[in-house]
Amino acid sequence: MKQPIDVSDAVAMIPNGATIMVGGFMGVGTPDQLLSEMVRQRKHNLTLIANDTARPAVGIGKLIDAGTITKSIVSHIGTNPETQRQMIAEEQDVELAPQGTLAERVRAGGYGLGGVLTPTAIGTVAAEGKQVIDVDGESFLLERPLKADFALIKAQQADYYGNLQYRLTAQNFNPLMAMAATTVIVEVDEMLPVGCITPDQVHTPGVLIDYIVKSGVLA
Amino acid sequence: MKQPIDVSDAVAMIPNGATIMVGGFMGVGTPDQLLSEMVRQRKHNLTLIANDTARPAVGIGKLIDAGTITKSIVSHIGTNPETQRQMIAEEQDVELAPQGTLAERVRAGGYGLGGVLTPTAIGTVAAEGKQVIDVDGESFLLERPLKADFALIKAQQADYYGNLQYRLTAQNFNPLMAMAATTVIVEVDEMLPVGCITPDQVHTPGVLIDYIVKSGVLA
Amino acid sequence: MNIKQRIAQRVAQEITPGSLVNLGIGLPTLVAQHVPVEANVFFQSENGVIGIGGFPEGMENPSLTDAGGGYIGALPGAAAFDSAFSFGLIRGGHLDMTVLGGLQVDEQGHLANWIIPGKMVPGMGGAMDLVCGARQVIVAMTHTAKGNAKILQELTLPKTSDRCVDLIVTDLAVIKPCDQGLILLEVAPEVSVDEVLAATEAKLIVEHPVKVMAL
Amino acid sequence: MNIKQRIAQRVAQEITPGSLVNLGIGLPTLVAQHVPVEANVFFQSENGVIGIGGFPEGMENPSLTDAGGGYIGALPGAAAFDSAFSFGLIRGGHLDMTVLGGLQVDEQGHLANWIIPGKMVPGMGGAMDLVCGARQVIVAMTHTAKGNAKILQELTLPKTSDRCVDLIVTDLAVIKPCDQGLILLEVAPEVSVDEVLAATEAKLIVEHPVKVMAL
Repeated sequence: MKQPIDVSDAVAMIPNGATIMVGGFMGVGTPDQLLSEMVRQRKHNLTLIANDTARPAVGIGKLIDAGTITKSIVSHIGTNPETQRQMIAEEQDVELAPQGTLAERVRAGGYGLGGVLTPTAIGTVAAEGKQVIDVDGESFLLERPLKADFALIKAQQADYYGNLQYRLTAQNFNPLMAMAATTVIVEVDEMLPVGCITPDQVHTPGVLIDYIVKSGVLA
Repeated sequence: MKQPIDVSDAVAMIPNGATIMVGGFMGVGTPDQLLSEMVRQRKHNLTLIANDTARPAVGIGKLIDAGTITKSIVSHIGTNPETQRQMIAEEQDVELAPQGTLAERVRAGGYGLGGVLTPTAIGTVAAEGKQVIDVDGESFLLERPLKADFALIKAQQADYYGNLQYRLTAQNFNPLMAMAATTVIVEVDEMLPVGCITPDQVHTPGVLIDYIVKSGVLA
Repeated sequence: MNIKQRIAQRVAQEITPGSLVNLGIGLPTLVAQHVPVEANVFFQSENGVIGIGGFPEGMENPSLTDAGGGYIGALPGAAAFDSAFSFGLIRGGHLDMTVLGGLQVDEQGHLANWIIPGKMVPGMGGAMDLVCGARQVIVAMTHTAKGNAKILQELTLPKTSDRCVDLIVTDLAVIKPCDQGLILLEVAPEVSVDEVLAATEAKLIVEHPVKVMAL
Repeated sequence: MNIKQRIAQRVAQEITPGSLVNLGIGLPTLVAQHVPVEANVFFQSENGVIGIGGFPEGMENPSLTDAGGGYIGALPGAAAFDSAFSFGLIRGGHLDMTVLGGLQVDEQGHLANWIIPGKMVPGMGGAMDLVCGARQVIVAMTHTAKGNAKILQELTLPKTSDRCVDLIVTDLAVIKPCDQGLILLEVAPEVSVDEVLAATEAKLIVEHPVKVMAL
């Protein structure tokens, strides 16, 4: 049984210097309350793995605004001028990764695979310094798996075992990150009694979830 | 719009010598009617990719009994003495693959990845002749992606766009194979109007499905 | 009709009924408006949905957006999924077509559309996977930017992929990269071949007579 | 209590409440019967479900089976998934324990359990992934087969994995592989240390006093 815990207690577990994965795509499917609390607790020196940095003041943008992130692995920062500014000012080390490659790298980390062999980015600057592996005459980039100390993810519903359901495009990287971090904290809109999500509707099994925080409690 | 077609028409498309993937685990989640029709149409010289060969007269066991398979890539044949007999008699070339590796190889084929880097089977006879890749000091086997000419899969429900829902442990290899074959034929128990499966409950999007056959029509 | 709608309309003519199509953010998004509902085209958004369509106005949901973060509608029969599956569709060759914006295209058909080093660093997002994996890649862009040619002999910006695009549709022309180079297939109404050549730095192969875009 | 139930009962004592456990087909399946419901252990079956439990009798469904193809029950809160995800749990280190049957174990703790070349070729099924990926691997088997030792100095059958198992539980003893070799931790009630040594071809390290299995 997993009772939701206080958002401040959840965030207090995350040490400065940690590597965090944060779910979401342009702020959609992002654990907003957890991120606000990260800022309130003045976390710093974090490594971020996420699809994008949303916009200033929105979702992951809040972490950027507050200068909590010193390194990030993301696929897109075009909607956040502050991330670009920090990158150019060398306040933040930004590693750009193709979105599909990023998704597979996170998955590989969580699935115990040694890496990803993808044709994407071959011949581009994003392939620089990376090993090319020949498989039956075709070339593939070897991309490293990604893991994190903490995954901060967002789901619509959890039951009290932590079984999760995501909603529409708010799913995105969340189920992948739930597999790839040592400690997984999920922010949910609604708690359901165990048994109210049928086995075929569970997107992420509760055994992967360490802590649950309920959204809207502070709103 | 995809109207179900006759099982004999569906199977008639599969030429002798084809490589087929067949969903199911010990006969559960296997497209039974398609397989019976394969036998009736006396298909032969097929390459099979599947988790197992079930039992004689059950599921994929029917294909084995009828001598339709000359090569198979499977993880387990222990429950089918006829497969073992054909293997020892060299009537069938059986390649045994670890189940998790097999699943990832099928997925890699469908996802456009160059292969799978797994720690599984390193140091065993199942690793013989395979390349070992070092990634940051750890060793991983490079396992080849798998693709097929046809995937014969089973779902519980389809809508008329081909969106699929699987049931409990009848899911197994089916969604992976739906991505990995040139032509995908699904056998379903029930057809639903488009819109009756919500977007979050679709296990396999209809764009991947080429033909639908309804089960029980001949029963 | 403005320039962008004109490009979008011409691109729409390339779409096969019943196919699976991904539209990049910005100009390419407009293409959907020019595809008749009867064509039953399935639009994917790489953030995790097939079946974009209809108008979200009055039915907005914060958990249903496109890759640009804007609200979208979903048609009956839509399907949602995670990012790994979404790019499995793209990389695995299941996507019939992608329509992307472009900063530059070179004489072989290589696209640059994800970075202006030192100036604008949006990141590649899904672009590298889309160009690498889609069966057909169409670039939809204005022919020039602030008077400068965007179709060049050689790229000055980092390329998006080794894979060459299949078609370039601009406000002035439709151009097809092939082994011999860039073939000028069509010009826009009231635009001359010479005007297109003047606005293009790359060599264009002109096989007369060049058709006029049907808009 | 018969021999197999005795082994299963002893294995059950190793299971931590709330953990995720995979039980191999055959003998290991019996372990679940000895784990109290209050322990809230999550049992996975690699064909795609977490939450096996209860008795299926009278509620059988052909789409809900274990890896041996037998009907199972599912507890409230169960989750179903595909084979790639199932082995992601296993290979990715999310599985706390697997209990597997064995044909042979060697002095280092290597397991052989998937093939008798030329004689019985079941295939490895999920065994290689399970031994490679589970955090803890327990072998549950009879100590001997037809009077022949199964715990050997060296395997005569092909090994299942380079990874050594964490514990061996038989009808005669509990043995722990470690860097120094195989340590005899416990003997079954009414079984002497000498009897265990006689039934074991591998060298066993005996650190007196050896405990008696609490059954």
